[in-house]
Amino acid sequence: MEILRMENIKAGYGDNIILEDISFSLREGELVALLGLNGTGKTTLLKTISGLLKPISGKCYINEKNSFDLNEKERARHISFMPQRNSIIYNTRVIDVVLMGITPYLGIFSSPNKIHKKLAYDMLEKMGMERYAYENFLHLSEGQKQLIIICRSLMQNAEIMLFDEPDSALDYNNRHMVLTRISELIKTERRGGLITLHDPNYALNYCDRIIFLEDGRILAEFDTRDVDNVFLKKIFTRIYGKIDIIRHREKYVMVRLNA
Amino acid sequence: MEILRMENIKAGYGDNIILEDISFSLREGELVALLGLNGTGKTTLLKTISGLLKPISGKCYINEKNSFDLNEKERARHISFMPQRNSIIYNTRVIDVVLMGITPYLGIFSSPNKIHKKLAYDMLEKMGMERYAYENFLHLSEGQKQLIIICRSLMQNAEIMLFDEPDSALDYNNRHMVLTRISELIKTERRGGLITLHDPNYALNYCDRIIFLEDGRILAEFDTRDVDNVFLKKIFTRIYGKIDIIRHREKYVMVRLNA
Amino acid sequence: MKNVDASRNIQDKELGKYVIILGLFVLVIFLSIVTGKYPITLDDIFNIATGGEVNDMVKTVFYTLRLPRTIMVIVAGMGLSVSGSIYQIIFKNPLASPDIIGVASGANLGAAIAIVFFSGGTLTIAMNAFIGGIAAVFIALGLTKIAKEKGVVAFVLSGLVIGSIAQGIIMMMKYVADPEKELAAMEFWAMGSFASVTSSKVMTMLPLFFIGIIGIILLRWQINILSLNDEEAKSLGVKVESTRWAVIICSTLIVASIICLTGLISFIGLIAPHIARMIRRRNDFAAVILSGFIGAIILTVADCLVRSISVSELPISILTTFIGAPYLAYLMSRY
Amino acid sequence: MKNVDASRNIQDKELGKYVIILGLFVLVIFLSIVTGKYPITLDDIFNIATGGEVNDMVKTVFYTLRLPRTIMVIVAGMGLSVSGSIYQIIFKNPLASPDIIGVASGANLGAAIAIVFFSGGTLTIAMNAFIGGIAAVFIALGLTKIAKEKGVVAFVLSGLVIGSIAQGIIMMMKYVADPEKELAAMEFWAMGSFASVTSSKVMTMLPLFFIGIIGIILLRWQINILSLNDEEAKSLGVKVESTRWAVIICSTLIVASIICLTGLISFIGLIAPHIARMIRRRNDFAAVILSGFIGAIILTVADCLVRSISVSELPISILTTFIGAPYLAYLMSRY
Amino acid sequence: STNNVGNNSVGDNEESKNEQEVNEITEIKITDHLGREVVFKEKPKRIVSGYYITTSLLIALGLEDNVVGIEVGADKRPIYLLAAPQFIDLPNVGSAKNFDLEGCAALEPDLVVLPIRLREAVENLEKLGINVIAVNPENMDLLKETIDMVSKATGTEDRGERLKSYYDSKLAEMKEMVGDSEKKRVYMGGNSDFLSTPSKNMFQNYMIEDAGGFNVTSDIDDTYWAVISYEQLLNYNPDVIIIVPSAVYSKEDILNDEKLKSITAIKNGDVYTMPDAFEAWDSPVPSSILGTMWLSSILNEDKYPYDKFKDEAVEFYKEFYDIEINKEELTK
Ligand SMILES: Nc1ncnc2c1ncn2[C@@H]1O[C@H](COP(=O)(O)OP(=O)(O)OP(=O)(O)O)[C@@H](O)[C@H]1O
Ligand SMILES: Nc1ncnc2c1ncn2[C@@H]1O[C@H](COP(=O)(O)OP(=O)(O)OP(=O)(O)O)[C@@H](O)[C@H]1O
Ligand SMILES: [Mg+2]
Ligand SMILES: [Mg+2]
Repeated sequence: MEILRMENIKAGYGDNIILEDISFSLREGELVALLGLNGTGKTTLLKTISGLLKPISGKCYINEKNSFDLNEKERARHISFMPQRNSIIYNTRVIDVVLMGITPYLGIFSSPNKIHKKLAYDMLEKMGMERYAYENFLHLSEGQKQLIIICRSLMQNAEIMLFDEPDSALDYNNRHMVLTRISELIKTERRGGLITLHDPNYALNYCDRIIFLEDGRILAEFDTRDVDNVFLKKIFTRIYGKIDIIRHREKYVMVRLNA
Repeated sequence: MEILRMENIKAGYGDNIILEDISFSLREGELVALLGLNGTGKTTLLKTISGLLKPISGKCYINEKNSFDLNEKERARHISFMPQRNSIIYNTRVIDVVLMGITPYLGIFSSPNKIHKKLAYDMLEKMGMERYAYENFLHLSEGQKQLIIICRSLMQNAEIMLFDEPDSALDYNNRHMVLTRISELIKTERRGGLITLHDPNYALNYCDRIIFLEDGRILAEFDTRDVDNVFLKKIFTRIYGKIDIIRHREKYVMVRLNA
Repeated sequence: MKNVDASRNIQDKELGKYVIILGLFVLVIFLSIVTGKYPITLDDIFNIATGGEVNDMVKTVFYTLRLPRTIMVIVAGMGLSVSGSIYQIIFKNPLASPDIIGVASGANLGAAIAIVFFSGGTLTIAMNAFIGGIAAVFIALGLTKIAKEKGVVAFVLSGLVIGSIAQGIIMMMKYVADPEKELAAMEFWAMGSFASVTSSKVMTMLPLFFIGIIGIILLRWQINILSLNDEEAKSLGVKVESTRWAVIICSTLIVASIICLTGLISFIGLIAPHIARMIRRRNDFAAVILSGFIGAIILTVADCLVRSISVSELPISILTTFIGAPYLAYLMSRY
Repeated sequence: MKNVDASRNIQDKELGKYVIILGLFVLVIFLSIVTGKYPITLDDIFNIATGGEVNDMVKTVFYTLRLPRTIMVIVAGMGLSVSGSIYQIIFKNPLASPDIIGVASGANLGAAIAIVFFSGGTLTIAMNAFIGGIAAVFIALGLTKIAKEKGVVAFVLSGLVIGSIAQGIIMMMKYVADPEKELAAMEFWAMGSFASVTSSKVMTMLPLFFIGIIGIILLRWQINILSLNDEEAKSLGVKVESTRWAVIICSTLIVASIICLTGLISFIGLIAPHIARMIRRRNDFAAVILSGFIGAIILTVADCLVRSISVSELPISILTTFIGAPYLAYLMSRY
Repeated sequence: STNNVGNNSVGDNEESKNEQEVNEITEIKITDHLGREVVFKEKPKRIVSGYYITTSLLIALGLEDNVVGIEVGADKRPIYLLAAPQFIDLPNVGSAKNFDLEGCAALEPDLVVLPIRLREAVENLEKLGINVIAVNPENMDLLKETIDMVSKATGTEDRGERLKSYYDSKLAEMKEMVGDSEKKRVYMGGNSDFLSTPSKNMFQNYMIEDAGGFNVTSDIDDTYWAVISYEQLLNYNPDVIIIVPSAVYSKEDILNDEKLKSITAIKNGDVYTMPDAFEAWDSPVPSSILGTMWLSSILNEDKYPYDKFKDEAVEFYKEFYDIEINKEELTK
């Protein structure tokens, strides 16, 4: 079932139009990668979906309901958005940062309770960060901070999960761990996930579908399972230049051809 | 010739000791990759080298001179440091951000002149960002911002160049472009480079040497050219778990073995 | 092993701090109750507390003057400090004080109008000050609505605009005011004083204060989230604008209900939050509460001194400053 | 093609803005020279300018009152606005005003001491105010040295501590001052005025002002870099601490040299920088300069009105407020 | 005070002053309250007064037609309206806060009288070559000195002397009247707030003493209005409460204040407001003697009936201000 459908979205900042004619949809249990070069509008698209940026025109349906009619709180229950760059959080315990993810489920007058705290701790455990639970968030390394923000985003437990380069500061192991968790969660809990990444290999490995953005338009959209070497090579070459697609143990791997 | 030598560096924050017994050196014309998991202390090490963090003990020599005797300005001429996360810069033109890199060469009472501006513009051109020169830095995408900060760091034209994950927000093409530029520059201008990265493949591809950090100590240090498959596999497996090293057109490529 | 012990040690130390502060708080309340110009003995107070026999006059003085003043001082210290803390959080600005959005300037203007145009008694002045404070804040909020660039800076600038216009009108009124009576009245009001606090006034104002403070306590989690940047807070489901309004309105209610009775009490709302944050070293709601207690302690000590140093009442802000500022300097050199 | 045209259009528009501002600046200087209670005709001014024959009294009034006042108003508007801009940049705080590090409070204290203890003439007062301002800043800077947590917040807190202690002492002195002479003098001083500006005073103070302003101009690039966070600035080779000190000292020199003659002029140093930034829409040194011009224009217009609207002189801050605040509100709704 | 020769000669011809006075005096030297020596070569014809006390004094000295500029806020002084209505339309030269130098210079005055707090303006006017006298009439003695200075400079010593001797005789009368009888305890509530009160060093304190009362707050060492607490006031327990002219609160506010009801003055209804229809008698204006007399009548009505006071007040204004005042406005 479709849980998100974008129709002819046109968006930008002031007179500066970034996205044009964007239409696609997201199905339950599906993790979609949004690929594109720097500055093509990936972040802009995610912001538009999550309601942080009002589009100039176009529609966005969540479960067939117009998402722009929702207020912040309702929207936050349907959509979580992990930003590419989080704000500076002063002298706050790590667990409290994770707990912030529960906010959409709280009344305006209530605070997280014991159960929520347990949930947050469990989430930290899943990411292997439980020993930092009572530390100052400010004193973590950048990669650790990013893991915590991922935890916060997952705490939101929304139907539609948007991640803007969640792996940019993560090490090789954490990158795989996080993507594994995200793709598993999306599958088992029947969520819809949209994730921006820069390394196409991760997209090929963990995502069901890839959407390629170029200059603010959708260049291509394809399932990662029913593509062949030739198609991949063609499309990737267009964007990434001199590359080769090799096959290694059932998976495609993109490698660069040295000049 | 050695341009940087660290001897028995011990460093940390308050009582929290992060790095212990770090000794290594950097030669002219050499680009060294600093690899390690999240939170092992890569950023801490770079900050210590660049003088932003006073070590608890140990020595750091730049061209055989004790670097901790230098003041900020002298040090900034010898060492440039591109931070993992740059500060928010409000309403400033891109070219002015790049120009900031010339600061160590200015007297305290002078400002950049025409020549400096030309240099900055050329730098932007090299990175393919010249068309953003007069735009507001705040309005760039994260990846574009990172490119600009790299430009700023290169403007500093220091003997020792430190880069803390300079490619984290870059797309595949820019990543290769930037690493190519950096490694070329280091080679041709006889600088010394130390760069932290998360993807070992880039380290294998672009760096002359790799230093592996684990729990604040140097686990291994080796030249990328005289290693063999077996050694690489052993060391990488220790850190990254189930991986395989394959060879593709003269280069080693690390791939993950799916569970 | 070593780690666990260390963390327990730290916890003990942390707890110790709060016990000391609570102890101090109780102590200063007691001190405030026994300090004053009218002779009330400890025996009298004991008898009043236990329902024993006491001179009528003593009882009246105790209930209409001594106790209300003590309550008012504590309430003022808490309210101004809590509101200062809250503003420092939601405006992400260490210079934010309870007046940032114009409430004090508005109240001051209201009081001035009451003095000059209605030649008002204290009740008229209090009412006008209260209305003035609230009105200024609403105008400032209205201004943020028409601002192109929303976000925190719009609030800061609106507060600046409204505050300074109010100040301008006040200056104008001072200029045309009769120097002997109106000007002096305006200036006394602006200096702040607990000298004329009485039970009836405190009673009218306490409910408003409590509405505000309960609002703040209820909104504590939202306040927490507002310390993030706006986009992040929105994507976490916080209605940033309306919540910011709600917090500002609650805080305004607190501050207006206090200063309409006491006049301007500067400084405590700016400094107590910093002291609290340095002691607590964390940026959470407990630090806000802590700043309330610290504000109450400092203000009560200052007021006790005011009541005992000399026959006439020194302006309270002098003593608040002399207690608070050096303490803050001391903390700065430690943490 | 379209793009190039658009950008040229924008450039033209930008340039137009600055031409208008420069024009306004020249206009208000002229206005200020011809405005005043003493009848000096345009002919007189022309004659004075060209060395022609003029009545002696007219000449005296022109050279000892009219011209110095005009110069002082422009200098004050520029100096306070530039210094406010600089502080808003280096403290990364939109609420920073020229007084953030305590210079105005210190000057006020110095003036108060001169009035009460040395029963001083205007020169003594000016000297003491100047010394007081400088001393307060140095004490605040000293406090940042002993602070554990270096960085911007230490400066803000030190300014807060020193400023409020100075205020406390002033309140104390007001309290013991002789009401007719000393208290009144202290209060007038704190309200600020150009009414008593004369040529000799302006001449003594101008050199100090220029030292400060030239310092700021020379340090412009360093100031630019200080807007980054400390670590980044350091790794770009800026001696963050000593540069911050240098900037503060220059700025203090500017502000102290102004307010020691005029008394406190509030508000312009806070609002002109915001106006300039909104007009320029960029955060560079040109915006600092622009804010100087805007401050000078607003203050001069205000002063001309002061000198002509009412028969007696309104305090300058009133008009500054009424011109500046609505204009800021208007800009807020546009940009 | 001493008169010099040149002065005396004018004083003798006082009756015919309108015709003859001009340019007759030689040179007059005056030392003002700033210790400055001011020399008058000729009698000033155009006078500017920047202080309500001296403006009122100029009327009392019969110089109202020579005044060309006064302080701001003239419309708030009822005495101007009664005795010199032309003052309302005179150009004003600002206030003590903001003196208008150019405006003053433009009036081309021969004499400017300013309070000493305008020291700066005094210096600047001096530079412009304008004669200035700085005065500081903050108590009875200084008021008398002020009268001396201004009358000497303007050649009106005669009226000045009459004013001063009126003060002296009335003060002596009151002193005699009270004798050694027990003094009533007086609390005086200030303008802005009932709890603000004149302290030991203020003019009001001397008034209470001269009128034969005891100021309960005379133990406060402040120099200005002091603020006390309710508890303190209960502790003082005054016999009489006086409200200064045109306070922002009313007599009823005090009589109805629950917290004060145990005070003797309230119990007996001894709360009075000083009249404000003419001048603020609690400040050192030339007519402030009437304030002391009023207070004396309140405190010792048996010896000094209120009706007698009213008659004397009417006489005072008749003689010195040349006006007929309305007795009804002499309230208490
Ligand atoms: N606030 C803004 N105002 C104006 N233009 C903006 C703003 N933010 C982004 N842009 C412009 O929009 C374009 C797309 O930016 P966006 O951040 O969506 O790119 P992105 O695909 O996320 O890039 P990256 O991979 O670098 O994160 C860029 O050209 C950028 O200059
Ligand atoms: N300011 C600080 N105070 C205390 N501890 C800190 C501080 N900054 C970092 N740390 C701790 O130091 C350790 C190393 O941090 P560092 O930032 O050097 O890691 P890193 O190797 O750069 O990691 P990443 O790959 O995530 O950037 C982490 O465990 C972190 O918690
Ligand atoms: Mg992006
Ligand atoms: Mg790091």
